[in-house]
Amino acid sequence: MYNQTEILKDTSELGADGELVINMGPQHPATHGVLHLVVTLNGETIKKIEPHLGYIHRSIEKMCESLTYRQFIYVTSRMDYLSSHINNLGCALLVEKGMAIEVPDRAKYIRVILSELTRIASHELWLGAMAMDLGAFTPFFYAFREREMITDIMEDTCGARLTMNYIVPGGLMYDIHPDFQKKVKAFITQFKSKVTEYEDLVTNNVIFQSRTKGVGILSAEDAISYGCTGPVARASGVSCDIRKLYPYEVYDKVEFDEVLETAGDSFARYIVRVKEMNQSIRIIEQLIDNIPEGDFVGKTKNVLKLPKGEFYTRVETARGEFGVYVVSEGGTTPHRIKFRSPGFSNLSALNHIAAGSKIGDLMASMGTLDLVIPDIDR
Amino acid sequence: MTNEEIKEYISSLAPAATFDETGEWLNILVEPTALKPLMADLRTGKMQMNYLFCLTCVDFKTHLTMVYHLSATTHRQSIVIKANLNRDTPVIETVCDIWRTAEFLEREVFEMFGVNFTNHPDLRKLILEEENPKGFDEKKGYWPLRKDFEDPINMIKL
Amino acid sequence: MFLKEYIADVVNGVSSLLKGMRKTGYYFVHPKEIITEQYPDNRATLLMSERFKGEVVMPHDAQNEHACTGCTACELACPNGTIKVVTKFEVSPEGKKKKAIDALVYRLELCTMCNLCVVACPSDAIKMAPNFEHSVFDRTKLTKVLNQPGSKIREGIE
Amino acid sequence: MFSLEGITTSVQDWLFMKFNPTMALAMECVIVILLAISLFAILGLVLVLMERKVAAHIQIRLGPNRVGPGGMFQTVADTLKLIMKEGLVPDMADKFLFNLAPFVVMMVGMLLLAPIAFAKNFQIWDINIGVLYISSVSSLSVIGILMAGWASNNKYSLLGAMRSGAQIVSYELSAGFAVLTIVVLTGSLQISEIVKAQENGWWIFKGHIPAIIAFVLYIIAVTAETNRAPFDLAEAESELTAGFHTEYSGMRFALFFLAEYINIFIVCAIGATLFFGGWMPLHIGNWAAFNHIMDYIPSSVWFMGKTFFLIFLIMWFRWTFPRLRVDQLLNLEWKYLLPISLFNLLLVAIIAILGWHF
Repeated sequence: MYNQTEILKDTSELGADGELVINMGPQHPATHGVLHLVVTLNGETIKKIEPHLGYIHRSIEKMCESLTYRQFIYVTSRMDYLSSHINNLGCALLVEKGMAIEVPDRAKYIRVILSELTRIASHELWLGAMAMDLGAFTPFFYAFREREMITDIMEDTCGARLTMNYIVPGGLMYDIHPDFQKKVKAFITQFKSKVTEYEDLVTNNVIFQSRTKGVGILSAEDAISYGCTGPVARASGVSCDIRKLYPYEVYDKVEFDEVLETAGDSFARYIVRVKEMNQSIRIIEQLIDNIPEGDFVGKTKNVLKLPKGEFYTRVETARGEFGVYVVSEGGTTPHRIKFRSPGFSNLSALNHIAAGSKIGDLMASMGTLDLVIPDIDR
Repeated sequence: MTNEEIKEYISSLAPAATFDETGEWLNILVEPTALKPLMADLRTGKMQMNYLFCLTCVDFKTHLTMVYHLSATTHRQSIVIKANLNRDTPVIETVCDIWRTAEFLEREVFEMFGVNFTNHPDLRKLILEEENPKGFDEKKGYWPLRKDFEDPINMIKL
Repeated sequence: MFLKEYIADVVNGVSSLLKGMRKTGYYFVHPKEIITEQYPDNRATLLMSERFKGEVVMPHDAQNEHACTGCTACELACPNGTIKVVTKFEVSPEGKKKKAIDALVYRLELCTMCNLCVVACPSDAIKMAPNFEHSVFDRTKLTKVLNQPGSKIREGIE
Repeated sequence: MFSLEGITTSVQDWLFMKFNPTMALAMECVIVILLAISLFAILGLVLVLMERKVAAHIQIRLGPNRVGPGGMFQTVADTLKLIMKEGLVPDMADKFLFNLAPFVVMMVGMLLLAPIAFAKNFQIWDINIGVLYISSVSSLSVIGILMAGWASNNKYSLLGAMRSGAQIVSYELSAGFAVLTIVVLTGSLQISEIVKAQENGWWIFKGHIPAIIAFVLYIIAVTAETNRAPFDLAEAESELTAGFHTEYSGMRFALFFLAEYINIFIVCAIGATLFFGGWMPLHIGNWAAFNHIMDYIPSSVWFMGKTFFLIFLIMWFRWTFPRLRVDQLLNLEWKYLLPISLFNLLLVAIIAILGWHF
């Protein structure tokens, strides 16, 4: 028969006060990837969360040190794969800034439209996955239906659905697909007619609201101190939209609102993202009919050499502020490159916002932080 | 605040600081020992630099340089603080009690560059395995992002 | 007062749930909205975008001629070492020596479909093909020679 | 007219003619057991397929469509796979309890089958305390779940089992009260009596608003009791991976899976019996012609139709709503369902005493 004490010893490999230590991940349905959280529980209540990273660490920063300024852009698609286009844009902007490359207006417009489409696609996926974390499976499929239209547009124009690599320093790799405008407009109509579905199924649902309201509260001071950016910080009332603060490309020419909420809980983060999708639609609507004619790529030298010095650019990805810091020694490859990924900083706030709540709340908090693991590990 | 005013203000706090205005932002190079008090004052004093948006380290082969990008959500001015460290025994005081985000970023720098942060509450490896790979030269240290790092198995030279 | 709030709570909660059920119920009784793609069955009608980056190919014309001069621009542009250009010297009937490719080795298993080689190519000799069914049982089959056997460079391309 | 009653009567007559009474009774038992097991197997296959199809159509998908016409044999293929799979037992698990748990859960389902009236005069055991029997036996399933959670020696399983314990014990109450409203209206605990009382109209129509409230409460409570979404906290795959059956694989997992669907069937069958008149056809007042046509539909079809309608309702819930949190789950029971059901019971008692129902 069995040995009673042996069983007891094993299920209680824990500290004082009957704490239970469980390993959430690296294979866990709610961590969306290979995030490993060591969660210390007291009954159902979380006492401490300790993230263990690195399961998908590819040392992209080291890799980039041996790639030229044309080549390193494609690697950044593999970090935050949901906003890969915006990552690419950040890197291209850095090279353009460092070498003072003139980018044609047409390329700028298209870059912004694609960035906003990427943002919507990312938020759509997040919405579905977040609802699934909370136990509602169906919104996932509805969200993916709309996302599919965006990935189709991306496929037509960029040639890939996720890791587009459509941007080169100085502009775009090739011109947009002839059907681009038509398809984007079709998407906008479809999106606008389906947005009410998310409201019925998710936003107004009493169970969803009770699961997210007042859960995982992050105050504005803490959000700044933890370096949170993007929807996470904006839900706490911190104005941090790079598109507004430090406009790049044509963001200074378009009208849109920075969505700010003050509650700082999971529901506020949810609302910020949903409203941001509408703002993105607004930006696209303003630009889609006004893409100027002209070149899609500016004149660049064949071999790009960044002057000696340090360069930093930031762009607003779907998750927040993505910064690229390059130390150049004047050669064709960067001496040191550092990616300030939004997910990394957002993750560091997880212990703060989820400690003291229930396991179910951890899913809501983690879901609304919108963690993309390759972005965190890099 | 103009750059001149910032320079003046920082010079009053850290007299040994040198300035560099060639880049986008004002770069301030300070002694590692003078870093912590300066940072504390930048956060709480007149500058109110409450947002540390990038913390990293650069290996210049002769020395390591800690780079802190600071900004403020009130007046949106960014400055860069740097501190040169000895490559053999890099030690600097932590800033994670000033900005909470520094805790993870410093852990990352610790495992990638081997910089020791004194007074850090939990200085462990964050991304890599706890144990260094077998057969690795322990004397040189296992700091992957340093320039002289060699990994015969996983690094492919093209 | 409390009772009123209590009842309002219950009524609002139930009505929000019913709204959601109406939406899912709508889709349940409208099979036309189904978006499933039955992949292996719809292969004949499946339309891939002509720009889809599936693999690198080298188009040959009817005379079995390609446009590759063997300049190795693609090899230099590739970030992963996917392409290897093996060149040879062809002697033309007039006795002039001319550089030409012996083999353009393309390793699909290393390729990230970044399109940089296609952009770099000065004579448009390679392009991306919208083929995505790459699975094979043997990894060596993923290493391909792109120029067809016996092919030669098209006249007039330098 | 097709009737199951005729078949059972003739089989019984034949048995008693051929054998002595004890032998005949034993053989009847064997037949009933075989029928029950085969019913379980068929129900499992049908309900799993139904769940997948309902989910797929709600989620604008096609669902299983490869094995057999329209994917009809998908569950058969799945079952074959599960049978052939190795049933792993975790190293430090309590092997005896670990193996016992799925059978305990299954057994509860089998016991609950006894008093259900599948058709007119087609009932295994018309016990005179039928409803009481059902409410007492159905709470036993928590033992199997706790057993599984504890014996797995897995923290996720343990958490899931503990949640399930708290959940089933509390929702038992409002389910009981919802059932009691019908008992008050009927004045009997016997299932056949309850069905007979609905000859001239189902309780959900006859019992005014209190009966409708009781029905809603019943559906919510049994959804929780069978650990179905939005109350599937015991499994909660995004939180506890798979809850109490995290460590189960192969046939033991299949038994848990089957038990879940059997339990749904049974609670829906009871719901159909109590609120929708069981096998009683739809009769409307004095529309004699209409009632006569309705009588032509076999009673078993009526029963199954109603049951499957309720099953569909529960599946519809699952694929629409997010999951509740564990404290909200208990709040819902103790702050909303229980007070409402107590008040409702009072209302029904008044109605029954004053004879206001039809």
